[in-house]
Amino acid sequence: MIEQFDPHKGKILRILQPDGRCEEKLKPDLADDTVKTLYREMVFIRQADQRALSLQRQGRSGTYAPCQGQEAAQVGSTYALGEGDWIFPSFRETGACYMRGVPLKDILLYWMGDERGQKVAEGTNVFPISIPVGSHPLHAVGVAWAAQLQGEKICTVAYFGDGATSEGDFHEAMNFAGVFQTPTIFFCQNNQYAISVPRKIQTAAKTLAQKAMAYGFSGIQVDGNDLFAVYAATREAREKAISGGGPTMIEAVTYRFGPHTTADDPTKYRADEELEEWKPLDPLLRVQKYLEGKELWTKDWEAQIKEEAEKSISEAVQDAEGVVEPKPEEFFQFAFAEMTPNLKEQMDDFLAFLKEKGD
Amino acid sequence: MIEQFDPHKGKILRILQPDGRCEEKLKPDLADDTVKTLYREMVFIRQADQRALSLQRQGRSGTYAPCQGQEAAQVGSTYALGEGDWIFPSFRETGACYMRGVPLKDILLYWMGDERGQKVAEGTNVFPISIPVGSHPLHAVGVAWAAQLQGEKICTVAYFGDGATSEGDFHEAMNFAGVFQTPTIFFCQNNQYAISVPRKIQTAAKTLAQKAMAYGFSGIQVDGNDLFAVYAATREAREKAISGGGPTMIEAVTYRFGPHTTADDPTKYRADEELEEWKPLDPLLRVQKYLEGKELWTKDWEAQIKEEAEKSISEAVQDAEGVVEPKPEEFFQFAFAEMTPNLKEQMDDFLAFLKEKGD
Amino acid sequence: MAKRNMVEAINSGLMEEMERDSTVMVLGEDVGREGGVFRVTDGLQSKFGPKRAVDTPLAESGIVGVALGLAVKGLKPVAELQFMGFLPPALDQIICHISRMRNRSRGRFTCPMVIRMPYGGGIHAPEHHSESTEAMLAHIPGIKVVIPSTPSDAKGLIVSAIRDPDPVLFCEPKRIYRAIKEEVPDGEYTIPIGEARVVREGDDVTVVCWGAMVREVLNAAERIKEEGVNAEVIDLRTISPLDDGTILTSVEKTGRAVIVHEAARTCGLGAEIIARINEKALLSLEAPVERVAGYDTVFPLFKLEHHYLPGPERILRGIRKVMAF
Amino acid sequence: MAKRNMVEAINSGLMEEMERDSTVMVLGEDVGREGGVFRVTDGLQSKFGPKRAVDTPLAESGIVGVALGLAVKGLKPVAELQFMGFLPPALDQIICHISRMRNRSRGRFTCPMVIRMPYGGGIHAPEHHSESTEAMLAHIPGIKVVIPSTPSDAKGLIVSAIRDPDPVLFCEPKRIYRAIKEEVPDGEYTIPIGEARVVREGDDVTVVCWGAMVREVLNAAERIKEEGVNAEVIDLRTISPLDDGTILTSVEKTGRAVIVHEAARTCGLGAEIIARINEKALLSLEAPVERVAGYDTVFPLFKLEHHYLPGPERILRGIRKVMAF
Ligand SMILES: Cc1ncc(C[n+]2csc(CCOP(=O)(O)OP(=O)(O)O)c2C)c(N)n1
Ligand SMILES: Cc1ncc(C[n+]2csc(CCOP(=O)(O)OP(=O)(O)O)c2C)c(N)n1
Ligand SMILES: [Mg+2]
Ligand SMILES: [Mg+2]
Repeated sequence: MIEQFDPHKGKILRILQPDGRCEEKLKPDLADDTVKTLYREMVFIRQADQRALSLQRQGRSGTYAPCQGQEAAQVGSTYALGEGDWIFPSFRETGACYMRGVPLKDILLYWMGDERGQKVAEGTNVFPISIPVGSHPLHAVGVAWAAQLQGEKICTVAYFGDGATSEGDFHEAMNFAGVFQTPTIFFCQNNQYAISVPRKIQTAAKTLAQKAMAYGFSGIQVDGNDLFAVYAATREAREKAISGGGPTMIEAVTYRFGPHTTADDPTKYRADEELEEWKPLDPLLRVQKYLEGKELWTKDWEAQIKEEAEKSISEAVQDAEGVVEPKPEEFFQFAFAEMTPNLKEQMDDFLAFLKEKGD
Repeated sequence: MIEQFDPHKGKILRILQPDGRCEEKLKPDLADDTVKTLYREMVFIRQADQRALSLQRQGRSGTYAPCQGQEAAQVGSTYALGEGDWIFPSFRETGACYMRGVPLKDILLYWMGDERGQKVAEGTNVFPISIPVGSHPLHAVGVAWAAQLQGEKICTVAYFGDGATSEGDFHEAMNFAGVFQTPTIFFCQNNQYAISVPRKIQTAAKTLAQKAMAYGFSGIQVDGNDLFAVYAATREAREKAISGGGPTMIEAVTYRFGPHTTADDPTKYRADEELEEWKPLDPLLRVQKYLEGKELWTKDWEAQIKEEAEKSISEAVQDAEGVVEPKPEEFFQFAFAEMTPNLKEQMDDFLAFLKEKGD
Repeated sequence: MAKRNMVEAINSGLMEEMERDSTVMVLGEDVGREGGVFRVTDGLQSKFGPKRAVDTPLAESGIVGVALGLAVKGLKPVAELQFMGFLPPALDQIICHISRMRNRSRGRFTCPMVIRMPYGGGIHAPEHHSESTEAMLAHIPGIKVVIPSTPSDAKGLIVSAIRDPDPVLFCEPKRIYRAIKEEVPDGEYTIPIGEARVVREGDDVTVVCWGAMVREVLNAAERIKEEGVNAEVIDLRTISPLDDGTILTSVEKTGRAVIVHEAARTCGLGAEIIARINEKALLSLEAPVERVAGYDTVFPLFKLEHHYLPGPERILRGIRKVMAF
Repeated sequence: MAKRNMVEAINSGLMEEMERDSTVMVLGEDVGREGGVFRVTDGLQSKFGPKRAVDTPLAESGIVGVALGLAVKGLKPVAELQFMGFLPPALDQIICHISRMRNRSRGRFTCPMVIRMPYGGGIHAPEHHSESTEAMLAHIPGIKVVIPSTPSDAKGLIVSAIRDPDPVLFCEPKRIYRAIKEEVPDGEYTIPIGEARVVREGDDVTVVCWGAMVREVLNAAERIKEEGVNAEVIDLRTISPLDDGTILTSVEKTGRAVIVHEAARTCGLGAEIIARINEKALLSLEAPVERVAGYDTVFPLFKLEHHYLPGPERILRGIRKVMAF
């Protein structure tokens, strides 16, 4: 399929239409129950995302980068992965991290300015959030390369945005992946903006997916608001990766419904009309219509899952806010396996200072 | 023509065959005398290159990076340029720099460990040699962009190798050029090796030229040992550039006949057979046969131009070695337009030290 | 004269220089349409158009690398890096090229340009948004490094930086971007690069600082007065070249010194200042010079950042320590 | 025991660690087939195959960035940067990620890895092949920085670096790669990271140095003896974390100190050493600590490099100066 949809020929993979109709011959085999579950996850993620925003507005959390509008891209891609696979999130991957087993509580804790939110559980193969744009795909390539050398049949997925493709490190990561044929999926969420900078200023290439050709492997452009298309493409890329077929780049064409972060005012750089044009393409709406068409969706069920979501989100918020304050000296403790004498000296002086102050 | 030779379709531009025969319909209009002059320049450059090597062997110069085998690429591309165009050489561009007006004496002076060799004359638009691989195409894009803003109809040419295409800065330069449609030619001499690392380890892409597609502009692969092909492609890329058509990437497929530098031993990483295969493709041989076919070449003439070359090369060597030693404090004098007090203090102490030593 | 905060002051400096000199242009991520994430370049694109206030692709090395070319060809680029935490990708172009063009070409090619970046902690930001790595920059030959601490200085220094014949890195203490409002001269106004300023006179102890720390130090200086200690406060304003003359004159008078910086302690600029004092005023010292600085750790997320950043309490402690010695 | 130069010593350390631990691998430009442009990785590919001695694309950021991933996943990458002059493109990954994984994940993910690079001047090389920017590295929290000055130390330290649980930057003074041959222990041999070595005992003046400067200093120390000055010479071996204990003990004994380094003077490591002496041994000082260092200029091409590099003459002058104070 990936080969059929050559971005150079202007092809883009779309399976689920905005009106809920579905290209049956392309439809991945997802049981109705699975689709319902995934819809439920998307609903949960959207509400969690909303809550994170309001926590910041209430001064209960710091800057937050919302993922509203990108739920299908994040849920569809992560659901296609296997147990041992790794993901490498940037700062807008609340949905992907949650899907891969990071408790919402930890995600919130991190944005509350607490590094402990990034200490994922053993066995949870989610890299800590990487803030420097475009820099972490290299890590995904390194882990994939190691897995390959260790004979593990797993793949790694780097999540990044349209803006990230302009960074030199993106280029080096793609190139290393091609040369060493690492089982890596470069999952680009092209949400049309890098803060205020529109996609067309980011590069003169018609698509981002076609950049893969520069590295000798294939890229595909998918409708990023189409749960089925994202799932299907990622699934195939993963199979290719774990069977020694090397890397793939997936450009999920989507749209950021919210601000870049809580510090951003999108009205400064994009017209409301544009937002209105995208609203009908809402990734949730589409799945809802699909389910409705199959009489698998009812208002009551929607209300019920939303209520359940609210409940567990509230618990997560409580838990995150309930975490005991970090010890002041905590930031000294993870510089090295064993604290250096110089650092120990600084920490002791710091603690002495706190004592004097009477903290 | 550039559009017709799509590297993606495995096309490569070759006009002058190894046996001297010529694709008449593709042949650029170069008067016989011009071809003779260019041949003469190539002969000169090869001999100058040889001399630079032996100067190093005799301990009269430092490390040197020879360009033997790449004469057609450097002569053909520079001859296609106009008066006001700029070139941005890396360390292997003796031929290109010489063609653009840098006296051989200065080139030799530089490799003798003297920065003054890089102080080109006013009006000579040749950037100083850039040693960090892949880093200078950005400068070519910047100068081209400025020229565009200043309304000058000129182009800039960045010279770099196959290895350079792996660096992040190459990517950023190509991308900026595409976005701002700068009149820039990315001239890649793919000489098959980055020191010991063969082209195929550098990237999984079939060609380097196809990398241009990732940035929304075209690239073309040309036989880099074919003076006519290199000239024709560069000429067209230049016309496109100065008429607002934006950047082009040219991959000149060639071969480094000599060592990477005087510090390198190629037998460690490449087989003699390989070198033997390339010898018949020698860029000089080809033009010689072409001229011979037109009865424009004779043994006597060859002997004569070689002798004349030797003569002026010897003069250049004499001049370079005759340059007065730099003043010891010279390296303090070009840090800033006006020396900072701190630096002045350091220089005075340095001079006092020399005095004490009795220098 | 109008009351302006630092953001407005730098903005007016850019505005006036772009009016005065048509070769001046700004480029960077979000500096055009958006006017910069901190609004420092606000209004420049609408006034001078998208060719002189340019939104670029997201690539720091690319931004400063093309700026070098723009400068060599005769334009005056003022490049913005969105945060000093994202300076590292641009370091290669700065270290290997921008700082060296003049020397490499023996004066034939120069690249007068400005690279602006907000820096420092205290704004409750995510990782990489609180760094202070100015000491690394001060170790690079061939560039100048400027750090204003007031709106007026910010305007006077950005204008001087734009007019300087050599590359200037201009670090903006974002924590006080909007904290201080003061009269900022309109029109022609410059502050010479390379000159520190005695912000507060005193004869008991010299406190050297820059950027957002100046305000913290002045606060501490007022409080230590109650203990009968009269502190002289020096705002470096330019950290490279370092105006050690002003520091030494003060230390020779006071005999005691404290250096305050946000950056990690080891190999921070404080070390160089101590080295200069040691070399040129050792005999005037009545106590070891004290460093009140960031720790040798990653800058913590904001639940703990107040512990990392030197504040009045720690500065007071430092002053008391040198006084008690 | 066999007589080895530094290249052979590091090579044997790599060889033995790769034999001992199958997770150890080397990667970089020309490190495989070619065995490194200085032959430090010679023979590794033929012995361990192209999967453990890997030629990579020409991209420094890529090399150390993928190495981070390799390390987190359980391999022990030893990455080579061909020259310290080409470290800058890799600084972003080092500063923003490699030094921070442990802290960022609160210990969940770590990246024990080694980044090797030849550094320093004196080999008549082109631009960017003579740099010494170790002080920048010493300013980065979360990494260790090691610099051997003898073949034996080189072997003992590379082995310790490979076994260290945290990232280690390993700077090799290429000027003396082949200058010194000495008995280097075969088999298991380690030198602890973080411990300086007193190379020569003396009680008149302490001279602190590292890398290729150690040889120059020892030369000067012998010559100054004729003037009745007995110099104690300290080879730091590790510059981060800095073993100030050894320095202070010596300075408390001698009361005088000279620091010698190739790097540019301003904000070089010498400044930090002076700061530590000032903070902890000021009262023992009988003279200002002297810095004999590179100048704040671009490292000159080789017609002038001998003027830039500190040699015995300048070191003698520095020692005489502190003795005469
Ligand atoms: C190297 C680097 N430069 C600048 C920034 C500041 N910044 C944060 S997000 C962002 C835009 C990213 O755009 P994109 O890659 O499209 O991801 P999106 O935010 O749209 O998800 C910028 C410039 C950064 N975090 N890292
Ligand atoms: C950034 C950087 N890394 C490493 C080097 C060391 N080095 C010098 S030339 C070279 C190979 C360059 O290969 P290529 O780009 O193909 O150019 P060629 O030498 O073949 O002309 C390397 C690795 C360098 N000069 N710059
Ligand atoms: Mg985006
Ligand atoms: Mg090559």
